[in-house]
Amino acid sequence: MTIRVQREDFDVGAEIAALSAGNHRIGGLTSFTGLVRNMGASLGAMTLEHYPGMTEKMLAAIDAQAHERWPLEASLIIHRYGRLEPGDRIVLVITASPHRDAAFDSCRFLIDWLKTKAPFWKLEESADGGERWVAAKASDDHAAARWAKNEG
Amino acid sequence: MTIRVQREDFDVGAEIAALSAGNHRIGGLTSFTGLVRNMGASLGAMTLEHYPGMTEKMLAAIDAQAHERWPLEASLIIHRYGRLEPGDRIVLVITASPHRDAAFDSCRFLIDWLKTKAPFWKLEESADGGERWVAAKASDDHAAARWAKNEG
Amino acid sequence: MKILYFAGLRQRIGVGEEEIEPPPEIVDVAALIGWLRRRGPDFAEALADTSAIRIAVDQEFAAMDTSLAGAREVALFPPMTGG
Amino acid sequence: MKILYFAGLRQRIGVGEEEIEPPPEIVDVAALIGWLRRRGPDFAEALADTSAIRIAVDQEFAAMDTSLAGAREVALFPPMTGG
Repeated sequence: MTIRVQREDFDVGAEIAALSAGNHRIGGLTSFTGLVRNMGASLGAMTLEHYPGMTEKMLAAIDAQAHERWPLEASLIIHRYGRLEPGDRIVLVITASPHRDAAFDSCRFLIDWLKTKAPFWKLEESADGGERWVAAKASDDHAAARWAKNEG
Repeated sequence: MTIRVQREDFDVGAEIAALSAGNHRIGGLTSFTGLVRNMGASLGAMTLEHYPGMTEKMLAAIDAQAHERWPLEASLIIHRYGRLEPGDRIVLVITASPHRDAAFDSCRFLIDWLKTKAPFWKLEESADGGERWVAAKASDDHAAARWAKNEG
Repeated sequence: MKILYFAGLRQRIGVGEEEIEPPPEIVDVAALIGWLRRRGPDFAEALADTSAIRIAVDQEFAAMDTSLAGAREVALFPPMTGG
Repeated sequence: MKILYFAGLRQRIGVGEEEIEPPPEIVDVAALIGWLRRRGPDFAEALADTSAIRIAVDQEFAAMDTSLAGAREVALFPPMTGG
Protein backbone atom coordinates (compact mmCIF):
# COMPACT_ATOMS: atom_id res chain seq x y z
CA MET A 1 0.00 0.00 0.00
CA THR A 2 3.10 2.17 -0.27
CA ILE A 3 4.57 3.40 -3.55
CA ARG A 4 7.83 5.27 -3.89
CA VAL A 5 9.60 6.48 -7.04
CA GLN A 6 12.94 7.89 -6.00
CA ARG A 7 16.53 8.57 -6.96
CA GLU A 8 17.86 7.39 -3.56
CA ASP A 9 18.80 3.86 -2.58
CA PHE A 10 16.57 1.91 -0.17
CA ASP A 11 17.14 -0.42 2.80
CA VAL A 12 15.45 -3.79 2.14
CA GLY A 13 15.68 -4.99 5.73
CA ALA A 14 14.23 -1.78 7.16
CA GLU A 15 11.37 -1.87 4.65
CA ILE A 16 10.53 -5.51 5.43
CA ALA A 17 10.65 -4.81 9.17
CA ALA A 18 8.42 -1.74 8.86
CA LEU A 19 5.90 -3.61 6.71
CA SER A 20 5.43 -6.54 9.06
CA ALA A 21 5.89 -4.89 12.45
CA GLY A 22 3.02 -5.64 14.82
CA ASN A 23 0.82 -7.34 12.22
CA HIS A 24 0.19 -10.85 13.53
CA ARG A 25 -2.04 -11.79 10.60
CA ILE A 26 1.01 -12.07 8.32
CA GLY A 27 2.10 -15.67 7.77
CA GLY A 28 4.32 -15.13 4.75
CA LEU A 29 6.26 -12.21 3.34
CA THR A 30 7.93 -12.25 -0.08
CA SER A 31 10.41 -9.67 -1.29
CA PHE A 32 12.00 -9.22 -4.68
CA THR A 33 15.00 -6.96 -5.15
CA GLY A 34 16.13 -6.17 -8.69
CA LEU A 35 19.79 -5.22 -9.06
CA VAL A 36 21.97 -3.87 -11.85
CA ARG A 37 24.09 -6.75 -13.00
CA ASN A 38 27.27 -6.62 -14.99
CA MET A 39 26.54 -8.22 -18.34
CA GLY A 40 30.17 -8.60 -19.41
CA ALA A 41 30.02 -6.86 -22.81
CA SER A 42 28.54 -3.64 -21.51
CA LEU A 43 30.01 -1.63 -18.67
CA GLY A 44 26.79 -2.32 -16.80
CA ALA A 45 26.07 1.23 -15.68
CA MET A 46 22.71 2.60 -16.79
CA THR A 47 20.39 5.53 -16.45
CA LEU A 48 16.73 4.97 -15.71
CA GLU A 49 14.32 7.52 -17.12
CA HIS A 50 10.65 7.61 -16.13
CA TYR A 51 7.46 9.58 -16.64
CA PRO A 52 6.97 11.54 -13.40
CA GLY A 53 3.34 11.64 -12.37
CA MET A 54 2.19 8.76 -14.56
CA THR A 55 4.63 6.34 -12.91
CA GLU A 56 3.30 6.94 -9.41
CA LYS A 57 -0.29 6.78 -10.66
CA MET A 58 0.27 3.46 -12.42
CA LEU A 59 2.15 1.90 -9.51
CA ALA A 60 -0.68 2.85 -7.16
CA ALA A 61 -3.22 1.35 -9.58
CA ILE A 62 -1.39 -1.98 -10.00
CA ASP A 63 -0.81 -2.18 -6.26
CA ALA A 64 -4.56 -1.72 -5.70
CA GLN A 65 -5.21 -4.46 -8.27
CA ALA A 66 -2.88 -6.83 -6.38
CA HIS A 67 -4.85 -6.14 -3.20
CA GLU A 68 -8.08 -7.00 -5.02
CA ARG A 69 -6.70 -10.26 -6.39
CA TRP A 70 -4.93 -11.56 -3.29
CA PRO A 71 -5.59 -11.33 0.47
CA LEU A 72 -2.69 -9.00 1.23
CA GLU A 73 -1.96 -7.50 4.61
CA ALA A 74 0.69 -5.11 3.29
CA SER A 75 2.67 -4.26 0.16
CA LEU A 76 5.44 -1.95 -0.96
CA ILE A 77 6.84 -0.95 -4.33
CA ILE A 78 9.99 1.17 -4.62
CA HIS A 79 11.45 1.93 -8.06
CA ARG A 80 14.55 4.05 -8.52
CA TYR A 81 15.48 6.29 -11.43
CA GLY A 82 18.68 8.12 -12.42
CA ARG A 83 22.15 6.67 -12.96
CA LEU A 84 22.86 3.26 -11.43
CA GLU A 85 25.96 1.06 -11.42
CA PRO A 86 26.44 -2.72 -11.23
CA GLY A 87 25.39 -4.01 -7.83
CA ASP A 88 23.04 -1.07 -7.25
CA ARG A 89 19.45 -1.85 -6.28
CA ILE A 90 16.84 -0.81 -8.90
CA VAL A 91 13.51 -2.02 -7.61
CA LEU A 92 11.96 -3.55 -4.51
CA VAL A 93 8.59 -5.30 -4.25
CA ILE A 94 7.36 -6.66 -0.93
CA THR A 95 4.02 -8.38 -0.33
CA ALA A 96 2.74 -9.89 2.92
CA SER A 97 -0.26 -12.17 3.38
CA PRO A 98 -1.65 -14.75 5.78
CA HIS A 99 -0.80 -17.31 3.03
CA ARG A 100 2.54 -17.95 1.38
CA ASP A 101 1.04 -18.64 -2.07
CA ALA A 102 -0.65 -15.23 -2.08
CA ALA A 103 2.58 -13.56 -1.00
CA PHE A 104 4.56 -15.26 -3.77
CA ASP A 105 1.99 -14.81 -6.54
CA SER A 106 1.28 -11.15 -5.83
CA CYS A 107 4.99 -10.27 -5.59
CA ARG A 108 5.69 -11.90 -8.93
CA PHE A 109 2.61 -10.34 -10.50
CA LEU A 110 3.85 -6.89 -9.48
CA ILE A 111 7.41 -7.32 -10.72
CA ASP A 112 6.25 -8.90 -14.00
CA TRP A 113 3.97 -5.93 -14.46
CA LEU A 114 6.68 -3.39 -13.63
CA LYS A 115 8.96 -4.88 -16.29
CA THR A 116 6.54 -4.21 -19.13
CA LYS A 117 3.89 -1.71 -18.07
CA ALA A 118 5.49 0.88 -15.81
CA PRO A 119 6.79 3.93 -17.73
CA PHE A 120 10.52 3.37 -17.14
CA TRP A 121 13.26 3.14 -19.75
CA LYS A 122 16.83 1.95 -19.33
CA LEU A 123 19.75 3.61 -21.13
CA GLU A 124 22.85 1.40 -20.93
CA GLU A 125 26.41 2.66 -21.11
CA SER A 126 28.56 0.47 -23.33
CA ALA A 127 32.28 -0.28 -23.05
CA ASP A 128 33.16 1.92 -26.05
CA GLY A 129 31.71 4.99 -24.31
CA GLY A 130 28.45 4.87 -26.26
CA GLU A 131 24.93 4.48 -24.96
CA ARG A 132 21.99 2.39 -26.08
CA TRP A 133 18.37 2.12 -25.00
CA VAL A 134 17.53 -1.34 -23.73
CA ALA A 135 15.03 -3.08 -26.02
CA ALA A 136 11.86 -4.54 -24.52
CA LYS A 137 12.06 -8.33 -24.18
CA ALA A 138 9.39 -10.69 -25.49
CA SER A 139 10.03 -12.94 -22.47
CA ASP A 140 8.99 -10.08 -20.18
CA ASP A 141 5.80 -9.57 -22.21
CA HIS A 142 5.03 -13.28 -21.82
CA ALA A 143 5.68 -13.11 -18.09
CA ALA A 144 3.25 -10.21 -17.73
CA ALA A 145 0.69 -11.87 -20.02
CA ARG A 146 0.36 -14.98 -17.86
CA TRP A 147 -1.39 -12.87 -15.21
CA ALA A 148 -3.88 -11.44 -17.71
CA LYS A 149 -5.33 -14.91 -18.32
CA ASN A 150 -6.76 -14.90 -14.82
CA GLU A 151 -8.25 -11.45 -15.00
CA GLY A 152 -11.93 -11.27 -14.06
CA MET B 1 24.76 -22.25 -0.02
CA THR B 2 24.28 -21.48 3.67
CA ILE B 3 22.07 -23.53 6.01
CA ARG B 4 21.29 -22.63 9.59
CA VAL B 5 19.01 -24.41 12.08
CA GLN B 6 18.85 -22.29 15.17
CA ARG B 7 16.84 -21.23 18.20
CA GLU B 8 17.77 -17.54 17.74
CA ASP B 9 15.95 -14.96 15.63
CA PHE B 10 17.55 -13.71 12.39
CA ASP B 11 17.91 -10.34 10.65
CA VAL B 12 16.41 -10.53 7.14
CA GLY B 13 18.00 -7.29 5.94
CA ALA B 14 21.46 -8.26 7.14
CA GLU B 15 21.17 -11.69 5.51
CA ILE B 16 20.05 -10.22 2.17
CA ALA B 17 22.86 -7.65 2.27
CA ALA B 18 25.48 -10.29 3.10
CA LEU B 19 24.25 -12.59 0.34
CA SER B 20 24.38 -10.03 -2.44
CA ALA B 21 27.34 -7.89 -1.36
CA GLY B 22 29.89 -7.48 -4.13
CA ASN B 23 28.31 -10.02 -6.50
CA HIS B 24 27.51 -8.10 -9.68
CA ARG B 25 26.16 -11.16 -11.45
CA ILE B 26 22.97 -11.01 -9.35
CA GLY B 27 20.03 -9.47 -11.22
CA GLY B 28 17.24 -10.63 -8.93
CA LEU B 29 17.00 -11.67 -5.31
CA THR B 30 13.89 -13.24 -3.79
CA SER B 31 13.31 -13.69 -0.08
CA PHE B 32 10.54 -15.47 1.75
CA THR B 33 10.01 -14.98 5.47
CA GLY B 34 7.58 -17.24 7.29
CA LEU B 35 6.06 -15.80 10.46
CA VAL B 36 3.91 -17.15 13.28
CA ARG B 37 0.44 -15.74 12.71
CA ASN B 38 -2.36 -15.46 15.18
CA MET B 39 -5.13 -17.73 13.95
CA GLY B 40 -7.84 -16.35 16.24
CA ALA B 41 -9.02 -19.58 17.85
CA SER B 42 -5.61 -20.65 19.08
CA LEU B 43 -3.32 -18.46 21.15
CA GLY B 44 -0.88 -18.66 18.29
CA ALA B 45 2.21 -19.57 20.28
CA MET B 46 3.90 -22.79 19.21
CA THR B 47 6.93 -24.93 19.80
CA LEU B 48 8.91 -26.25 16.85
CA GLU B 49 10.61 -29.59 17.33
CA HIS B 50 13.13 -30.97 14.84
CA TYR B 51 15.49 -33.87 14.24
CA PRO B 52 18.98 -32.51 14.94
CA GLY B 53 21.49 -33.82 12.47
CA MET B 54 19.00 -35.01 9.89
CA THR B 55 17.52 -31.51 9.48
CA GLU B 56 20.84 -29.92 8.58
CA LYS B 57 21.70 -32.79 6.25
CA MET B 58 18.37 -32.53 4.42
CA LEU B 59 18.49 -28.74 4.11
CA ALA B 60 21.98 -28.95 2.62
CA ALA B 61 20.78 -31.61 0.15
CA ILE B 62 17.72 -29.65 -1.03
CA ASP B 63 19.80 -26.48 -1.31
CA ALA B 64 22.28 -28.37 -3.52
CA GLN B 65 19.34 -29.59 -5.62
CA ALA B 66 18.11 -26.00 -6.09
CA HIS B 67 21.58 -25.02 -7.32
CA GLU B 68 21.48 -27.88 -9.83
CA ARG B 69 18.06 -26.88 -11.15
CA TRP B 70 18.50 -23.11 -11.35
CA PRO B 71 21.43 -20.80 -12.12
CA LEU B 72 21.81 -19.46 -8.59
CA GLU B 73 24.54 -17.11 -7.46
CA ALA B 74 23.71 -17.49 -3.77
CA SER B 75 21.15 -19.00 -1.40
CA LEU B 76 20.35 -19.13 2.28
CA ILE B 77 17.98 -21.19 4.41
CA ILE B 78 17.44 -20.44 8.09
CA HIS B 79 14.87 -22.44 10.08
CA ARG B 80 14.23 -21.82 13.76
CA TYR B 81 13.12 -24.28 16.44
CA GLY B 82 11.91 -23.88 20.02
CA ARG B 83 9.01 -21.79 21.32
CA LEU B 84 7.75 -18.99 19.07
CA GLU B 85 5.00 -16.41 19.50
CA PRO B 86 2.75 -14.61 17.01
CA GLY B 87 4.78 -12.21 14.90
CA ASP B 88 7.99 -14.19 15.43
CA ARG B 89 9.96 -15.21 12.35
CA ILE B 90 10.11 -18.99 11.74
CA VAL B 91 11.92 -19.46 8.47
CA LEU B 92 13.87 -17.49 5.89
CA VAL B 93 14.72 -18.53 2.34
CA ILE B 94 16.76 -16.26 0.07
CA THR B 95 17.84 -17.06 -3.48
CA ALA B 96 19.76 -14.84 -5.87
CA SER B 97 20.26 -15.34 -9.59
CA PRO B 98 21.08 -13.40 -12.74
CA HIS B 99 17.41 -13.99 -13.70
CA ARG B 100 14.30 -13.12 -11.75
CA ASP B 101 12.36 -16.25 -12.78
CA ALA B 102 15.13 -18.46 -11.39
CA ALA B 103 15.19 -16.45 -8.16
CA PHE B 104 11.41 -16.75 -7.73
CA ASP B 105 11.10 -20.42 -8.72
CA SER B 106 13.99 -21.64 -6.59
CA CYS B 107 12.81 -19.70 -3.53
CA ARG B 108 9.33 -21.17 -3.81
CA PHE B 109 10.70 -24.66 -4.49
CA LEU B 110 12.71 -24.48 -1.27
CA ILE B 111 9.88 -23.23 0.94
CA ASP B 112 7.40 -25.73 -0.55
CA TRP B 113 9.91 -28.45 0.18
CA LEU B 114 10.54 -27.25 3.75
CA LYS B 115 6.82 -27.39 4.52
CA THR B 116 6.53 -31.11 3.80
CA LYS B 117 9.95 -32.75 3.75
CA ALA B 118 12.10 -31.14 6.42
CA PRO B 119 11.90 -32.95 9.78
CA PHE B 120 10.12 -30.22 11.75
CA TRP B 121 6.93 -30.51 13.76
CA LYS B 122 4.75 -27.75 15.19
CA LEU B 123 3.06 -28.04 18.59
CA GLU B 124 0.41 -25.33 18.97
CA GLU B 125 -0.74 -23.90 22.29
CA SER B 126 -4.51 -23.53 22.41
CA ALA B 127 -6.58 -20.94 24.26
CA ASP B 128 -7.73 -23.47 26.91
CA GLY B 129 -4.15 -24.15 27.98
CA GLY B 130 -3.89 -27.37 25.98
CA GLU B 131 -1.53 -28.26 23.18
CA ARG B 132 -2.00 -29.97 19.84
CA TRP B 133 0.34 -31.13 17.09
CA VAL B 134 -0.37 -29.38 13.81
CA ALA B 135 -1.62 -31.82 11.18
CA ALA B 136 0.13 -31.97 7.81
CA LYS B 137 -1.88 -30.20 5.10
CA ALA B 138 -2.73 -31.79 1.76
CA SER B 139 -2.32 -28.37 0.13
CA ASP B 140 1.31 -28.34 1.25
CA ASP B 141 1.85 -31.81 -0.23
CA HIS B 142 0.40 -30.59 -3.52
CA ALA B 143 2.63 -27.53 -3.46
CA ALA B 144 5.70 -29.70 -2.96
CA ALA B 145 4.55 -32.23 -5.57
CA ARG B 146 4.37 -29.66 -8.37
CA TRP B 147 8.17 -29.47 -8.34
CA ALA B 148 8.58 -33.25 -8.59
CA LYS B 149 6.92 -33.26 -12.03
CA ASN B 150 9.93 -31.50 -13.47
CA GLU B 151 12.51 -33.76 -11.91
CA GLY B 152 14.98 -35.26 -14.38
CA MET C 1 -1.87 20.63 -25.55
CA LYS C 2 1.32 19.45 -23.89
CA ILE C 3 3.30 16.73 -25.69
CA LEU C 4 5.94 14.66 -23.90
CA TYR C 5 8.53 12.39 -25.52
CA PHE C 6 10.56 9.87 -23.52
CA ALA C 7 13.69 7.75 -23.90
CA GLY C 8 14.81 6.94 -27.47
CA LEU C 9 11.90 8.89 -28.94
CA ARG C 10 12.93 12.01 -27.04
CA GLN C 11 16.52 11.60 -28.23
CA ARG C 12 15.60 11.13 -31.87
CA ILE C 13 13.18 14.05 -31.90
CA GLY C 14 15.52 16.19 -29.81
CA VAL C 15 12.71 17.57 -27.63
CA GLY C 16 11.37 16.27 -24.31
CA GLU C 17 8.33 18.47 -23.92
CA GLU C 18 6.51 21.03 -26.04
CA GLU C 19 3.23 22.90 -26.25
CA ILE C 20 1.39 22.36 -29.52
CA GLU C 21 -1.86 23.57 -31.01
CA PRO C 22 -2.96 21.00 -33.58
CA PRO C 23 -5.78 22.02 -35.96
CA PRO C 24 -9.33 21.02 -34.98
CA GLU C 25 -9.43 18.02 -37.37
CA ILE C 26 -6.85 16.24 -35.14
CA VAL C 27 -9.45 14.36 -33.10
CA ASP C 28 -7.61 11.18 -32.10
CA VAL C 29 -4.15 9.76 -31.42
CA ALA C 30 -3.69 8.41 -34.96
CA ALA C 31 -4.42 11.83 -36.45
CA LEU C 32 -2.05 13.49 -33.99
CA ILE C 33 0.82 11.15 -34.86
CA GLY C 34 0.18 11.76 -38.59
CA TRP C 35 0.22 15.50 -37.97
CA LEU C 36 3.43 15.32 -35.89
CA ARG C 37 5.19 13.31 -38.63
CA ARG C 38 4.65 16.16 -41.07
CA ARG C 39 6.55 18.58 -38.82
CA GLY C 40 9.96 17.45 -40.08
CA PRO C 41 12.25 14.53 -40.94
CA ASP C 42 13.21 13.83 -37.29
CA PHE C 43 9.54 13.50 -36.40
CA ALA C 44 8.75 11.46 -39.50
CA GLU C 45 11.56 9.03 -38.77
CA ALA C 46 11.00 8.73 -35.00
CA LEU C 47 7.25 8.17 -35.44
CA ALA C 48 7.41 5.97 -38.57
CA ASP C 49 6.81 2.63 -36.82
CA THR C 50 3.73 2.97 -34.63
CA SER C 51 4.13 -0.64 -33.40
CA ALA C 52 7.18 0.61 -31.48
CA ILE C 53 5.33 3.56 -29.94
CA ARG C 54 3.33 3.58 -26.73
CA ILE C 55 0.91 6.43 -26.05
CA ALA C 56 -0.55 7.92 -22.90
CA VAL C 57 -3.30 10.54 -22.90
CA ASP C 58 -3.52 12.43 -19.62
CA GLN C 59 -1.29 9.76 -18.05
CA GLU C 60 -3.51 6.82 -19.04
CA PHE C 61 -2.43 4.31 -21.69
CA ALA C 62 -4.18 5.04 -24.98
CA ALA C 63 -4.65 3.42 -28.37
CA MET C 64 -4.48 4.85 -31.90
CA ASP C 65 -8.22 5.49 -31.87
CA THR C 66 -8.31 7.15 -28.43
CA SER C 67 -10.09 10.52 -28.65
CA LEU C 68 -8.17 13.68 -27.83
CA ALA C 69 -11.32 15.56 -26.73
CA GLY C 70 -10.36 17.49 -23.61
CA ALA C 71 -6.85 16.03 -23.53
CA ARG C 72 -4.27 18.23 -21.87
CA GLU C 73 -1.20 16.00 -21.95
CA VAL C 74 -0.16 13.41 -24.54
CA ALA C 75 2.99 11.33 -24.09
CA LEU C 76 4.75 9.23 -26.74
CA PHE C 77 7.44 6.71 -25.82
CA PRO C 78 9.00 3.32 -26.72
CA PRO C 79 8.02 0.03 -25.02
CA MET C 80 8.87 0.18 -21.33
CA THR C 81 11.91 -1.53 -19.83
CA GLY C 82 11.58 -1.01 -16.09
CA GLY C 83 11.87 -3.38 -13.16
CA MET D 1 20.43 -49.85 17.44
CA LYS D 2 19.27 -46.38 18.44
CA ILE D 3 15.58 -45.58 17.98
CA LEU D 4 14.29 -41.99 17.96
CA TYR D 5 10.66 -40.87 18.23
CA PHE D 6 9.56 -37.31 17.44
CA ALA D 7 6.55 -35.05 17.99
CA GLY D 8 3.19 -36.76 18.63
CA LEU D 9 4.75 -40.19 18.33
CA ARG D 10 7.27 -39.38 21.06
CA GLN D 11 4.47 -38.09 23.28
CA ARG D 12 2.24 -41.15 22.83
CA ILE D 13 5.08 -43.60 23.39
CA GLY D 14 6.50 -41.55 26.26
CA VAL D 15 10.11 -42.01 25.10
CA GLY D 16 12.25 -39.85 22.82
CA GLU D 17 15.24 -42.08 22.36
CA GLU D 18 16.19 -45.62 23.31
CA GLU D 19 18.74 -48.31 22.56
CA ILE D 20 17.16 -51.58 21.40
CA GLU D 21 18.47 -54.97 20.34
CA PRO D 22 15.85 -56.53 18.08
CA PRO D 23 16.25 -60.25 17.28
CA PRO D 24 18.08 -61.19 14.05
CA GLU D 25 14.86 -61.87 12.10
CA ILE D 26 14.05 -58.11 12.18
CA VAL D 27 15.63 -57.36 8.81
CA ASP D 28 13.59 -54.41 7.54
CA VAL D 29 11.52 -51.42 8.69
CA ALA D 30 8.19 -53.27 8.47
CA ALA D 31 9.49 -56.06 10.70
CA LEU D 32 10.90 -53.53 13.17
CA ILE D 33 7.57 -51.68 13.46
CA GLY D 34 5.78 -55.00 14.00
CA TRP D 35 8.28 -55.92 16.69
CA LEU D 36 7.97 -52.50 18.41
CA ARG D 37 4.15 -52.79 18.45
CA ARG D 38 4.41 -55.95 20.53
CA ARG D 39 6.34 -54.12 23.25
CA GLY D 40 3.17 -52.72 24.86
CA PRO D 41 -0.17 -50.97 24.33
CA ASP D 42 1.39 -47.46 23.98
CA PHE D 43 3.61 -48.75 21.17
CA ALA D 44 0.78 -50.72 19.57
CA GLU D 45 -1.49 -47.70 19.52
CA ALA D 46 1.11 -45.13 18.43
CA LEU D 47 2.36 -47.35 15.60
CA ALA D 48 -1.03 -48.76 14.50
CA ASP D 49 -1.47 -46.57 11.41
CA THR D 50 1.70 -46.81 9.32
CA SER D 51 0.28 -44.36 6.76
CA ALA D 52 0.74 -41.68 9.45
CA ILE D 53 4.33 -42.66 10.19
CA ARG D 54 7.46 -41.44 8.44
CA ILE D 55 10.70 -43.36 8.85
CA ALA D 56 14.34 -42.41 8.56
CA VAL D 57 17.18 -44.94 8.67
CA ASP D 58 20.54 -43.36 9.49
CA GLN D 59 18.98 -39.95 8.78
CA GLU D 60 17.75 -40.84 5.26
CA PHE D 61 14.05 -41.25 4.49
CA ALA D 62 13.16 -44.93 4.32
CA ALA D 63 10.21 -47.11 3.26
CA MET D 64 8.60 -50.14 4.92
CA ASP D 65 10.86 -52.47 2.91
CA THR D 66 14.11 -50.61 3.62
CA SER D 67 16.73 -53.01 4.97
CA LEU D 68 18.13 -52.50 8.45
CA ALA D 69 21.43 -54.19 7.61
CA GLY D 70 24.13 -52.07 9.26
CA ALA D 71 21.62 -49.46 10.48
CA ARG D 72 22.70 -47.58 13.58
CA GLU D 73 19.85 -45.07 13.98
CA VAL D 74 16.17 -45.44 13.10
CA ALA D 75 13.74 -42.55 13.59
CA LEU D 76 9.93 -42.74 13.57
CA PHE D 77 7.80 -39.60 13.35
CA PRO D 78 4.53 -38.15 12.01
CA PRO D 79 4.27 -36.21 8.70
CA MET D 80 6.39 -33.06 8.88
CA THR D 81 4.93 -29.60 9.43
CA GLY D 82 7.85 -27.22 9.08
CA GLY D 83 8.28 -24.01 7.14
